[in-house]
Amino acid sequence: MTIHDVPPIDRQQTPSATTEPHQEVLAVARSSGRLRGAITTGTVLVVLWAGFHWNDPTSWTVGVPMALIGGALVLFLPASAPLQLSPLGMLRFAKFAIIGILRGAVDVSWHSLSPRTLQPGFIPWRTHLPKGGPRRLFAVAITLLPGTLTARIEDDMLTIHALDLSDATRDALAALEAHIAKLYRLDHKEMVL
Amino acid sequence: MSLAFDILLAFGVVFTAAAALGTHDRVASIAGFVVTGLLVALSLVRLGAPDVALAEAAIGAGLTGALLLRSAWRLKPAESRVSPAIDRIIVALIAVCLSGALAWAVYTAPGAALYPALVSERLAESGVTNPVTAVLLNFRAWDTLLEIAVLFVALILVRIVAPAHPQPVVLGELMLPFARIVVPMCAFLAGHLLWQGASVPGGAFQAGAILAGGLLVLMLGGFAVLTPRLLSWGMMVALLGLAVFAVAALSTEALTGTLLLYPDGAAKIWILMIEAVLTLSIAAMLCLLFCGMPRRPLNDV
Amino acid sequence: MILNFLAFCTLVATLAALPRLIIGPTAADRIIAAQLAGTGTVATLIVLGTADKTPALFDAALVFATLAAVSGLAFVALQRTRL
Amino acid sequence: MTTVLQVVGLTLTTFGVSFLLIAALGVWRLPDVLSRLHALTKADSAGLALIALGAACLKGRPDSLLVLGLCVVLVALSGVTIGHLIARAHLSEGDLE
Amino acid sequence: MTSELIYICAGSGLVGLAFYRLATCRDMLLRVLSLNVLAVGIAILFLASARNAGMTDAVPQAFILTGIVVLVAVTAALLALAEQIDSQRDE
Repeated sequence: MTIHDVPPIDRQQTPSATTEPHQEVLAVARSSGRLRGAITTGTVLVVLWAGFHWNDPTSWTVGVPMALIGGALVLFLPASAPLQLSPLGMLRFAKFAIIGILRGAVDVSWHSLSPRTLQPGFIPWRTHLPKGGPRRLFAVAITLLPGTLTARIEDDMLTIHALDLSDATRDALAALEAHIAKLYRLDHKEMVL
Repeated sequence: MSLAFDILLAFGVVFTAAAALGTHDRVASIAGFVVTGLLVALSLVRLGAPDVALAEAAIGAGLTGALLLRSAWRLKPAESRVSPAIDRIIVALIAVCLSGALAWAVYTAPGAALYPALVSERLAESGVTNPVTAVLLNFRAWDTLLEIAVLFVALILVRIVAPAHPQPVVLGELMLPFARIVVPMCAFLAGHLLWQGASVPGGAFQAGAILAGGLLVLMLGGFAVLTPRLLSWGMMVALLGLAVFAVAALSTEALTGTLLLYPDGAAKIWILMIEAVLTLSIAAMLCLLFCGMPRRPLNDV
Repeated sequence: MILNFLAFCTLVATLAALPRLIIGPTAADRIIAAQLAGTGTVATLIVLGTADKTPALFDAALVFATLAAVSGLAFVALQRTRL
Repeated sequence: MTTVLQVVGLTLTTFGVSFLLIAALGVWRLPDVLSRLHALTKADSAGLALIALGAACLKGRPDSLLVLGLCVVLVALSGVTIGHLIARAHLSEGDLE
Repeated sequence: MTSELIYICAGSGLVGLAFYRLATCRDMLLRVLSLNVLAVGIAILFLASARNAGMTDAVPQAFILTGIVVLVAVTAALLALAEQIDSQRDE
């Protein structure tokens, strides 16, 4: 079994020029989104540089061009929607994630020590989280949590590989989804829409 | 305990190298080679050469691996004509003798440490406190200039031969968060290594290699496509390093009467400027060496 | 002393996955082994940096971590170019 | 105070190293590629995170915390992304049991 | 001194391995790989012998550092040439 010759799964969703009347506006919006991403990245890099070289003001002769280059490289990446995170949600999510990662590590260690108890399989999961950031965070967090691993993302269908196919895994997934919804301040009504 | 560490590490280096060279599975050889590079970098740290270790990690384990993977599927495996056993035994004997002689020669060579005294004596006037950077860009800057020229010649050779463009697979949605963090991180680390190369391990070569790694992520993730315009920009940046270094050499000749002897007290500024341009240029060169610069289609000319 | 022993253990963990790299059986297994070795070297550098009281090794660990990500990506992204 | 930090740091590092060892063991013993990926994505990231935390405790200096945090983020992110990509490639071979 | 001896053995082992592989193997990729291993082995030998009383000489370090960068350029050029040879052999 090799992993060559994989058929492409993702279709790039680019708005075509003929069907989209507001192509011009969209293009501007998209480019401004990229600019915002670049500025955010540059700011973060400046903060990081300040953290590394706080005791040496002359270091900014390299630091500022570096932040500009880092921001410029991000211009290649497609923009995503601005984040609307709730600070309290972030703290709660951080606590949840740290506990989850540790539990995941203990869980997989246990399985490595006694692989006979293992019953791996796939779980299809339809997520209500909106496209973009929340859904990607969901996919990443699934992989870090005990016994689950995102194997495929197709629109709102995720295929998850699980070491344990019981209901407990599904409950954990639902709990994680609720946590992420709270983090992004999405209430249930919005998510169904 | 640290002796046991060294023995295990040395064993690991030889073991992974043997694994890389001993198999005909492409992925196994290249993965083995990458791991060898990592372990070699670790042993260079143990040998007290962190500057070299950083370069080996960035280039030997990162970029060479990507380069080999690019070519791995294009080069057909040679016809499996096994050389006769007697030949292999003879070659193995010669190899063992060679290793043994080499180890003996290096171990018993008189340790006439000539350079360290000279370097530390004149370190103060080099403008930097990291001796390796001082050697590279001050005492032996002429060598470094020629080495950049060698890099550029290799680039021109690749441009003439024009291997096909690497075509990464479509990697899906999770590439975006990865690239969004790793690419700026590469730029940050490049700047960090460049700046601190003056006093502690780091410098233009390592920084350039890491920046090239960031560009590689953009290419492999399918975010940046090498258009002819991007290509010509890349070539220009690549040439810029050589040009700025050469101009600096000539202007030091004009200012001080000696090639690459920096004016008094200003050595650090000169070195930092040259290094900054070299970083960008090395990154562009390594990236173009990976991409292979395909010829344009005829109707495009 | 304890830290030296821990550094040794980390190196053992780095090397322990390598037989997977040789026996495979699939390309994915070999990539996993290489990736584990990459993490192991980062961990070894961190432990060594703590034991030797030289924080420069932490910077080296950061470089290794970044580059491990890049080479792992190259392994996955350049798989299909066989044809 | 410093002795407490020393003990905590050593304990955390020991736990982290044992996670790394178990991850290597898991790559040996787990039956198929996708299960082995779990060892890569979880045990390895958590092990490195614990080692980094322990190192920060032993070092007791805030600026090394920044470097170590970045290391952990990068390793965890690359583990997750590469794990996902391998699983994805494996899945599209059509062996959905 | 003993730890240097260990690394000297590792470096010369790498050189021997690479030599053996270069002489017996016809596969282009493996040959390029062997060249890389050879260079790495020489780098280890150089640096192990440059170590003296806990300090490593800066001059060999600088040489090896540029050598590594030139090596990757040479590898790229060799691989480009090898690809060209392979595609011409097909025609």
